[in-house]
Amino acid sequence: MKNTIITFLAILPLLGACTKKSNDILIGEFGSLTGNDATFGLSTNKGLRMAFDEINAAGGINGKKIKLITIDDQGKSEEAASAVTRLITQDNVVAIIGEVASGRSIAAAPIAQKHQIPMVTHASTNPEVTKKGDFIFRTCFIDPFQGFVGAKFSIQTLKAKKAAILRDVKSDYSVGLADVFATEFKNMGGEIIADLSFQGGDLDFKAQLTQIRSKNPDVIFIPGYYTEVGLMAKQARELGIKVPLVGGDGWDSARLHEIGKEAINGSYYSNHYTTESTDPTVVEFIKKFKEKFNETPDSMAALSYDTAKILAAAIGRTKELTPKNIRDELAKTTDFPGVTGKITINADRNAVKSAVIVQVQGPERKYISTVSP
Amino acid sequence: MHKSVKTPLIAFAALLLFGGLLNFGVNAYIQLIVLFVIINSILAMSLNLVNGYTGQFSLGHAGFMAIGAYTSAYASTQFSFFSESFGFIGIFVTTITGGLLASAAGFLVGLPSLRLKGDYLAIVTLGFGEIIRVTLLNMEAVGGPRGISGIPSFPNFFFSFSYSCFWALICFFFIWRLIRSSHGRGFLSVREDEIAAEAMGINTTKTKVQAFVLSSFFAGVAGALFAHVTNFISPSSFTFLMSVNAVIMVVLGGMGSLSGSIAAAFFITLMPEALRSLQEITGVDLRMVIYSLLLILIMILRPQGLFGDKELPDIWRKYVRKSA
Amino acid sequence: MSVNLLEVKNMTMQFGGLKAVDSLSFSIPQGQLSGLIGPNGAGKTTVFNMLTGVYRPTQGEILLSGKNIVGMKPYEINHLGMARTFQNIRLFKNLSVLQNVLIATHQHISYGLFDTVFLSKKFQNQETEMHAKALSLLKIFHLENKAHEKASSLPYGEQRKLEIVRAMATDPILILLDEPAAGMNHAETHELMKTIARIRHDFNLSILLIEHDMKLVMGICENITVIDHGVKIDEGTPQKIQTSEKVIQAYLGVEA
Amino acid sequence: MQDFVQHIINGISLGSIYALIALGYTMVYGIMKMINFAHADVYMVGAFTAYYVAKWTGLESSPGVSTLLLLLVSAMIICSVLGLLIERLAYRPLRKSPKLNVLITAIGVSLFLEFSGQVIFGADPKVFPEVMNQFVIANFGGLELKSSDVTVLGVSLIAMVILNFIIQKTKIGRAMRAVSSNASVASMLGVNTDRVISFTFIVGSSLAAIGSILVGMKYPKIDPLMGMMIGLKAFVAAVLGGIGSIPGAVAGALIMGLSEEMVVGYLSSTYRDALAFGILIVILIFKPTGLFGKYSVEKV
Repeated sequence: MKNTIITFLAILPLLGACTKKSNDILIGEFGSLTGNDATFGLSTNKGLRMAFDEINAAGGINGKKIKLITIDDQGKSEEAASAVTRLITQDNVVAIIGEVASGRSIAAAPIAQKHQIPMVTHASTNPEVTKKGDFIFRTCFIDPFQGFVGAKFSIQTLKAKKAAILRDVKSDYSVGLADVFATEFKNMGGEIIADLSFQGGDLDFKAQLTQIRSKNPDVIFIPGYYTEVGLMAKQARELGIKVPLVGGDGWDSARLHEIGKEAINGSYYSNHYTTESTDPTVVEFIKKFKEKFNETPDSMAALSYDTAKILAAAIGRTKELTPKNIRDELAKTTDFPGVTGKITINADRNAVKSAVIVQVQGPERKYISTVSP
Repeated sequence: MHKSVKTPLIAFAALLLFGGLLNFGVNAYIQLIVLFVIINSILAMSLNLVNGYTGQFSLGHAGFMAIGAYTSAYASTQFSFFSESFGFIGIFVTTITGGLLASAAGFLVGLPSLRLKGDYLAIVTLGFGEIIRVTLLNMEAVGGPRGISGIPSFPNFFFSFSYSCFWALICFFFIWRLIRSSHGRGFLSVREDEIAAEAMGINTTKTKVQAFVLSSFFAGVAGALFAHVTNFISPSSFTFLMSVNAVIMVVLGGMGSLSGSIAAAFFITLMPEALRSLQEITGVDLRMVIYSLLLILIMILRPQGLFGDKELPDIWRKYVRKSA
Repeated sequence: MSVNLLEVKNMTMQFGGLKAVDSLSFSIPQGQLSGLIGPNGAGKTTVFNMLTGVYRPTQGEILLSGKNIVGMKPYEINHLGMARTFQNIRLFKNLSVLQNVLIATHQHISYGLFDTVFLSKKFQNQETEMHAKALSLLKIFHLENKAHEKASSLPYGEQRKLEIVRAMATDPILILLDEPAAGMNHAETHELMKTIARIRHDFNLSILLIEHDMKLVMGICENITVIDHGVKIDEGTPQKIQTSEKVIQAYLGVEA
Repeated sequence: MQDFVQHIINGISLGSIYALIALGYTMVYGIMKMINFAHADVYMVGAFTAYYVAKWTGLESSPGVSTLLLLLVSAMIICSVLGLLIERLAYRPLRKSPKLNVLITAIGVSLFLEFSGQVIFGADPKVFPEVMNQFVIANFGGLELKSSDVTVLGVSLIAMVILNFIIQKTKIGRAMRAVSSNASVASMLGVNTDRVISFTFIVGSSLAAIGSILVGMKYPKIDPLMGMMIGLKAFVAAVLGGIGSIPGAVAGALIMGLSEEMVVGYLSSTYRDALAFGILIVILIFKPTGLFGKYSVEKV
């Protein structure tokens, strides 16, 4: 018995490698379905599934169905690298979508580039990502823009002079955004009076907030994820800090308010789209998403949904289905009417699109303004 | 030819042949997994020196690997000499430098091990690993949380394979011969009974620090290889879980068995990949659930690890004798 | 320079409030076979632990060949020529009998890591030498046929013998034996005592022997120190000790 | 000055959370000499138990003492059962194995709970229900003392006192001490070792359950990996105080909480975790068995 189990354990790894041929169009997705960043990977996956289901239900692309192959990278860079290698060489996908985190996109991009397979990231805002090669695209705005939006909004709308920054040192997204914000805010005549850090996954931020409180800022810029921001808002209010909190698209989730409760009300963040939009594309998307998953889509879902549609459109335009042709067609994307705005891919293979500022008001997000590049 | 290099060279030649087959026979994904197996083997063998042969309890191996990886990646990306003409000399120099810096860190971590034992030592090494990671996280020069990207890769798979095998063989033969020498028996005596070892004239302090330094060197080398294979490293690649993974490989393979370490490296690297196919059937990702369950089962069913403290030839001999 | 090989002066060991050994002085001349006896818990093993550097005495001096060894590490003391066995056997259990002995010879090798890795001439010669020496020592106690067995698989009596072999392999000038005959039957003990007397002669050793059982020691020791509760109560030839009132009292006092 | 007092309050409140979890580590270590890595994940299961019980009973939005009690009891029961199962299925077969094996098994159990949690509960964070209304206990010059801060500290201290009482004064406590100092002798003397160890796991897991609810009230975000970081910190705190010592765990945890707070408040927010470990290393180097750890002379 014991030996049987041990033998079984020993041969288990060998069962691995087997490739299948299929008539479908294979598209790969790599994302953090488990691990600390799982929430973003899961949203992304929902958006993609919804988009491809819609396309397949409508008959696919030129008669061919799309098959999405999803690989979990557990939120680890090295797993992302091997996931992409696997998608390309083992599963033979024609295009890849991913990742949310810039770090993992940067780890994966050179591999896609090397194998000449187009890779589209829907939410990696770090500028480095698309510099990895001409097969790498992005459908969201980049950190310098978002940081600029945050700084401009703080100075012009909130009339802030002194800002404190609370950055997540574990996240390259957060660090990049914080750096841009600091530079832009100073350029616009403001002053950064505190620049403190935390680590994603922390629960207690009172030490940082106490320090910030003593410096009396007009605004606190927190380029973090909603998972921490909710708690942070609570603790800030408990410490008697009343100034507005400002953040980026990492805040966007229904949970933000559920965790932060009334403490987060009145805070602002820049986002890819607003649920208040009357644009039929958006209204339709939100309605269908709620039907399918019983929750309000966050911006990850919206972005991945758009990305899937853009990719599908590019594939539809190809005469012959090769990765090279898909790449060429992707590059030609102009004024694509997405949920997150009209999307045009520029020469740097980045999306040119505007950002919106929204204010948290309970479960609602009140639209404040749109900032165009 | 001197016999000291004969066996390693034969082994190397055999591996090269195998590498040649892999080069054309399988796709890049399998090739990448093969490279990870080799790197993990170096990691496991080197940790075996501390945990298996010297009986110390280190939980900070990822830290040493990180130092090796960062050093070599930094050298490869920052100094044009390495990146432009990434010739063999350049690769070699960066790898060695990575290993040396890692062993310097190993020296620092080895020092507290003089006073601490068991769980306390484990926790302190864990702490050192975390300190290294947090420090890297905050060093702008090496990219902070962004890590280092665009690390030049080796020219091709065959080169990566041969070069990794080259180091794996060095690591293997180094430890193999060390353990069969008087120096190595000193290591073993520390594991068996420190007080008796001291009484028999073994400088246990020196021995322990030596074990840490040598082990970290190879961990650093493994890190350097890792950096150039993945072309991207960041502090989150070297978490506590990676150290745990290294310890798991050592215990799974058998404390004090080099061939066991290699077998365990195969198993631990391949299993999660193999289980990926399962995901298509079940729909949910049960890989890590199964992985952890297997780990518990193996510890209960075979607490001494796959090979115990025996090496493959011993087991082979025993098996042949039994069946004859 | 003192003629005594080992000279202990006012050695004291205090654990918290308890004085395990109190101002103990004694000496061992070159070549003598001495005994250290006392009832259970008298502090004999503590004396050994201080002599070999496991514990650092709270007070006092220990001179080995005229050199104060207090504060030295056990391995340094061993390198100066003092070796020991352990009362509750501390062999390297999972290693072979031969490896146990080889480890003790480690201090005599001069080859380095480089020689090891490249299997240099120096390495090979010294390894051959070490093996030969280890085997010849094992022969004295008839253990040579078990050289490749696991130390823990030996019967109890042989484990004690292996401890002695291992201690001898460090090339000591003084060897401390902690109850070497414990757990042996009468015939075995008798044989062991004969062997001890022989190696002392053949290897020109001085020996200090702890024995709980007085009768055993009387047979071979030339000089005996008796301690009780950490204090020396008498010292002298076996004849003298056998008739000493204080010694008899100490033993009766405890055992009665 | 106001900031300094605030930092002290913050530090103690953070430390008392570590303390609750550290007590569980130290209990099990004291009796079995093993690091129960899965403890932090039992804590996670406690939080999710409370979450689901509140959801199913519809008590999510009716905070009050009865809700708190219901959640506490259900979490304690589930966690105790889980703790018992872990001990029975994973640790008991290994009781005579080398330490490293037990440690790896514990890590295995921990990973198993974390990853099963991600499959069963989903990997994205959930919002912990509001169990009790928070109120301000005292307010002096802008410094507010919140009920949640005091509750956690109070519960940790009470748990410490009760545990100490159980161990020092009761029959099962005597048996525990016997098992702790020598399990085989204890069982020869008629102590039912299995029962003592089971009891230890029940107590440890219940502590984890209490901790999870108190922490959930304070930081209402729970996810399957929530135990990882806090567990590591709490464990470090237990080692710092001398693992196996109950007052040591609380002292270590408070030191840990305070030093983290002070490091962020006055030195550098970026090196918070590194410095926490730095302090640990320095203390262990000077006092190798931790602050309250018993130093045992190895018998030669």
